[in-house]
Amino acid sequence: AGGTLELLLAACGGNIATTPGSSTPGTAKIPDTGLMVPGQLQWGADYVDGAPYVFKDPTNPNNLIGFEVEIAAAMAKLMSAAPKMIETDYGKLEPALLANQFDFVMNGWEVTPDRQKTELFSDPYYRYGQQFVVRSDDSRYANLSTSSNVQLKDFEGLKVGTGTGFKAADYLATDAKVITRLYDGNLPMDDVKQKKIDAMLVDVPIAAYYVLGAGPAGKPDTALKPIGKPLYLDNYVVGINKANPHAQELLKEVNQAIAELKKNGALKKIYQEWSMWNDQQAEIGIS
Amino acid sequence: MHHAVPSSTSRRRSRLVILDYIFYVAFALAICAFCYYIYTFRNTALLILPFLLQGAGVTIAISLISMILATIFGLLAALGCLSRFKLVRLIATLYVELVRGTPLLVQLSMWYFGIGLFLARLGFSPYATAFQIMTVLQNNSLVPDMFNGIFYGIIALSFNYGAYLTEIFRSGILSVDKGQYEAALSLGLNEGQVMRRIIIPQAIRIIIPPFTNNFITLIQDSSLLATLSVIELEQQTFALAFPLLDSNTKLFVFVLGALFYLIICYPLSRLTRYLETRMAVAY
Amino acid sequence: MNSEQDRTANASSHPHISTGLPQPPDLVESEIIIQTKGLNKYFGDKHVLKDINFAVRKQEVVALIGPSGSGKSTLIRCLNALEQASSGEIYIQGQKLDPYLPVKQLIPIRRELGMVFQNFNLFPHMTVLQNVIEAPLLVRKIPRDQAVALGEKLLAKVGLSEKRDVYPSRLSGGQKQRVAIARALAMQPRALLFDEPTSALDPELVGEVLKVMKDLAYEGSTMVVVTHEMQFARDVSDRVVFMSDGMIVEEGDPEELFKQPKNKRTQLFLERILSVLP
Amino acid sequence: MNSEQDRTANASSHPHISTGLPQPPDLVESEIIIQTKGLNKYFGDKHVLKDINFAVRKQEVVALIGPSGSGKSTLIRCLNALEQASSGEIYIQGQKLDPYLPVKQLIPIRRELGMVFQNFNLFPHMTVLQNVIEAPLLVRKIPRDQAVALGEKLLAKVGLSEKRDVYPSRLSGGQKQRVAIARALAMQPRALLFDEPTSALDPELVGEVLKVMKDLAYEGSTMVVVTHEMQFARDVSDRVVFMSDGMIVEEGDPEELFKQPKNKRTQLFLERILSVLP
Amino acid sequence: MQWLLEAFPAFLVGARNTLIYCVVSFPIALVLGLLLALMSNSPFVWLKTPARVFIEVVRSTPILAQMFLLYYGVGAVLVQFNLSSIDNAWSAGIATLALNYAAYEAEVFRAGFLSVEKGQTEAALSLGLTPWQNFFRIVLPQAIPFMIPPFVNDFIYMLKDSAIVSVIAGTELTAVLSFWVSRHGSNSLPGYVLAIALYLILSLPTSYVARFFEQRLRAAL
Ligand SMILES: Nc1ncnc2c1ncn2[C@@H]1O[C@H](COP(=O)(O)OP(=O)(O)OP(=O)(O)O)[C@@H](O)[C@H]1O
Ligand SMILES: Nc1ncnc2c1ncn2[C@@H]1O[C@H](COP(=O)(O)OP(=O)(O)OP(=O)(O)O)[C@@H](O)[C@H]1O
Ligand SMILES: [Mg+2]
Ligand SMILES: [Mg+2]
Repeated sequence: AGGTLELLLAACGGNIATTPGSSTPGTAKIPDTGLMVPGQLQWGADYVDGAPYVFKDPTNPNNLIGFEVEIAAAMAKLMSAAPKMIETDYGKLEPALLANQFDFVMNGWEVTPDRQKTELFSDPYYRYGQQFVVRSDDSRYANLSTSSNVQLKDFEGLKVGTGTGFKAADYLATDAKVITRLYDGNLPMDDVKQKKIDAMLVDVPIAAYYVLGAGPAGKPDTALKPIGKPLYLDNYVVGINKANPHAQELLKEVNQAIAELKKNGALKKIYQEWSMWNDQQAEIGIS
Repeated sequence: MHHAVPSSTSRRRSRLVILDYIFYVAFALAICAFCYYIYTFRNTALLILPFLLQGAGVTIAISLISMILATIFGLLAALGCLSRFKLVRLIATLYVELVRGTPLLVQLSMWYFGIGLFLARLGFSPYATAFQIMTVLQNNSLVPDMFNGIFYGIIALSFNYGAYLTEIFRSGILSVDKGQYEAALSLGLNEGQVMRRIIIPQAIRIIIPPFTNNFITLIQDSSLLATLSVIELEQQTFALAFPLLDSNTKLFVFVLGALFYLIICYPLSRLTRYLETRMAVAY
Repeated sequence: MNSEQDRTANASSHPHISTGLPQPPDLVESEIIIQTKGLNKYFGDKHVLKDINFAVRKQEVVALIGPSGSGKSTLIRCLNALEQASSGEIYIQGQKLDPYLPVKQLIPIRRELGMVFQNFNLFPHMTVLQNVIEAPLLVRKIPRDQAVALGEKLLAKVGLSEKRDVYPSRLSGGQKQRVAIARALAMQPRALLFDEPTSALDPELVGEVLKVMKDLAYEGSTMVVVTHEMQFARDVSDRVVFMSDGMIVEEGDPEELFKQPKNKRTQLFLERILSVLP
Repeated sequence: MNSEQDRTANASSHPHISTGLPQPPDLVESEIIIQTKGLNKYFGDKHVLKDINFAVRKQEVVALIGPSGSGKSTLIRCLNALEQASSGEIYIQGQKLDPYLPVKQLIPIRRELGMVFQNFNLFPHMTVLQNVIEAPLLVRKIPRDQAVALGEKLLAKVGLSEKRDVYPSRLSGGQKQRVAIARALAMQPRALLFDEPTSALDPELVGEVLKVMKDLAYEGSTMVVVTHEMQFARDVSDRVVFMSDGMIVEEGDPEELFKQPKNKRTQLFLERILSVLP
Repeated sequence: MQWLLEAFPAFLVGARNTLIYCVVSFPIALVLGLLLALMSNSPFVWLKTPARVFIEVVRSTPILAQMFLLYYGVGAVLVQFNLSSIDNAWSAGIATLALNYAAYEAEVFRAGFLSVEKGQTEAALSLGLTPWQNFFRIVLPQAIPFMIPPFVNDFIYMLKDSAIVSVIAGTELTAVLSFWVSRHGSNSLPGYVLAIALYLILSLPTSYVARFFEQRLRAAL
């Protein structure tokens, strides 16, 4: 599949603004034979509601930024390829991947039993958890902080919001006594602030961006505060289409790149920059 | 409903006319307040304006092309519905009923992931084809990454709206007095001439208002192309708004996006009114 | 100017409708233009035309009268293939009008007869002149300038020259009907069929249309007129045909039929319609 | 049955329309029911009614004739406040009809006059009986059983008893117009206004409506009739008013006016309309 | 396929919620639409212009933006008065749907009234009926059969449009669908089929009943 496309793109590659990655001396060069278009690392993600993974820079909307943008750039550099984000609606990432519209998905992707049937997964590049966020002036949580012990059952009988399709939605569904609100697109920070719900449960990077002010225009949101340690730890991985003829090679190369980034401290730097660095990363070998 | 409120008296009117002036003042104040609202966010507005304009451009282009194609689909299917041949009628009716009965979102997926993938397997890729053509013309950078989504999105939109337009065209054609057919036939015009010269020109007058209504809903429905990863005005607005931390600024971006839709759609409803009155000249 | 005269000469030398000097009606030839044989028409179960045998000779004016629902309209609509007869035969100028012919082949037969409808059926989106020249342009395919000249001549004939660029909605009923007559004449048909041409008109406006029809009759046009204007039927027609309940009940010379109707139903009908007050 | 009779007695003792024994027209009182003084009406710039002075006495039958566009309809629509007069005064039964009155206060004056429209304007979503009793129920607020009895009586009067539960779409034109008359009578108005009540009817159906109107006239109803039926105007009306170009040009006894019209325009109009053929 | 059984009750709840949104919003939209139609035909500018402005602005902007405005905009004001609890997904969803559709129904009403001949009003007025009696007894009943088909169209549109409340945590059918589809992305087809079937079950009886009433009402005309 896509054979013609490859040839065509290769044939007229001259017109594409490619910036061949200059191989930095000192770092091991990783081959790029698994890529559909040589010299171009195409990854699928959704930037529309993608902060802080991949999104438009609020201070200069011309730029796409986000911690995964930086990871992809670093990986591409190792492979001497140009990174190219292929915008894909989050709900359609899976079919688009299976249709070989890009090399791999990298958009806070997790391993699920369903996905295992059709996808190969890389080594984890981030270990994330779920973070509760409440109003700062909520007297019920006045003496709780990120080091406190907060569990899902603490929110029984209360309203907790998260995004449609988020892993948190599944966890919330496990306790029927918690009243779950699922939001499509716009996350419920305002709803918490406007006292429409009591808390939200989101991935750590999201809480870091919206509450701790990790982004470029970021300043901490004093109206909200995260409470409790991250729960339900899981890994972000890169997803590759099993049916892609180069799947195995690509997997190997991606894993090599991730290992290299873990080793040379590039990942740690990125996570620190985005206020996402925490103790859990040691479990996947970043130190 | 000039019927419902007949001759109001001028004495009562004079009292109520004062309310008219109060209204004018209030209306002017409201517009000033809205302008001031935009002014307070002028920095954000200036920052995101180019992006909203670009999104609006995509929306307009998609809607315009879709509407033209939908008109063609609708006209063909309407003529099919009125055809003398049973098979043609059946196909046209089937098209209308199936397409109207299923959600547009599902149709979009079907075109993009169903038919699109099937054609890709056969070696047809709209993106590659367009890229190739534009390469020959030395400006393939004009072909957007989301070209595949736009291509199948436009097909799905126009196919869907073609079904609605079919019904509008059909009822418009049927609303022309039967006597007009008979008069034209008795003068010796053939069926094609009757349609082209007599029936359709008269049907257009009746068709225009619902046609524009559909155009307006099509413009708003074009945002569903988001599922095909097309970033048009609504998705552009979202992409600009969601990463914002300040809720008021975020709300302002939504308001500005809505204003763009208003700017696109409102002239269309004015145009309808204008055409309606212009066409009424002969009547 | 010269070519203008040429065209006028052409048009009036056309044999179908004599636009030249008036000819006295006694020059009528016996050539048959319309003929039906055993015509039957059903609408569903309803037997609307029952075994109609009917003929119209060249330059003859036939008035078709009868109570409402007796099938008069249906009969003349069958002649023009606007309705398909259920059985029986129709000959127009000797050509058989087979209802199962494809539409294309109906056209040349259809244009032999010009139809004038009760409610005019002018094309509202065209000016008066465009209404008149539309069919000559499309069907007879004559050049536009000739068509315009013809249209102007016909409008002058029905007394509407100054209305040529007006839309039909601006015309009075009588004027509309005269345009409809001009439109039918523009196709130079063998015969004209009128379906109650005055019954949608204000009483005052009836006169102007009847005058035009009377002129046409005097010039020797062949006409079939469904009418409630008994005075017109009596004064102008060569023959009156009385229909009732789908059948031709009585026909004959107008003077005789009006004075001494033989059939009971004819008597009843004439009584009711001639004395409006009970 | 007793109460039924009571109601009938009630109804016939109502002074507005005598439903009792016919009274010969010479018993006419000189009470004035409708009067206009210096009535003017403009549509935009168009001067449609010019200084109309017009009066109708009790039990008088006035025929309003005149060419199309002369303002006859506008005049009787002004009397009913369906159009607002531009200047001048209208008195109905002595009450002044001020066009600037609030709608509420117009209603009692409006119901003094019953209007019968050319195209009937029956309410298509109601049966014949409902059409007749709707206004008595809503406006006069009489109990439903009385209203039904009244409605049935009136339908009997116009000869439509058996159609009481039929929808108007199932009626012929003449029947529709008779229902419209019954509907107007149900409000027991002082006078009836007819706007060309027969001109939308097939010639055969005209008779039945004129018969009902003739009966009403004979019973002493007050009526203003816009009509093109010259025979009716001559036979039934007490006075004929001829309008032309927004003015009352001539009025007088029907026999005289028809035989020897004084005004030139009247002569011309009568010539045209009485001899349909030019 | 397996998960569909597990999800079935949730889909039913979603369908029920969709129905509630529409059954509550649509009558409100009808009443508001009637009001707007009456206002926009008023001779007074202060009644007419607000109605026209409302109709044009609401029709020309996306319903999603209106939803955000009602939910967050109004919510931001209400929170000052500690009233934000009344501005939840239900009330905001119903208000948005009702206001949005009111603009469309207003135009349907206007066309419906125009379709009733002027002579009907004249006949009613000359019989002495008041303008309101004329409106409710004569004009409205005749306009209704004409208006039923567009109303039904709009109701069916609304069944699908109510999906927009999913952006503010409304749990209607589409929200349920996307929740389950996001969990089982690789074999989501049965979910779509089930959702379409439920939408059809909601919409088909509506159009059937409406057609029945339309025919009955038209029978008299
Ligand atoms: N399309 C049709 N379908 C069914 N019945 C029809 C149709 N057209 C006419 N009829 C019936 O055929 C009969 C004859 O109709 P036709 O119009 O020919 O009468 P007519 O003599 O012209 O009457 P009128 O003087 O009222 O015009 C009538 O009973 C009519 O109801
Ligand atoms: N609503 C209106 N606006 C403008 N002009 C009007 C209006 N109604 C009537 N007219 C004009 O007023 C004049 C008088 O009209 P009216 O209907 O009273 O005449 P009429 O005597 O009843 O004619 P007819 O016999 O044709 O019914 C006509 O020239 C007509 O064009
Ligand atoms: Mg007929
Ligand atoms: Mg009139």
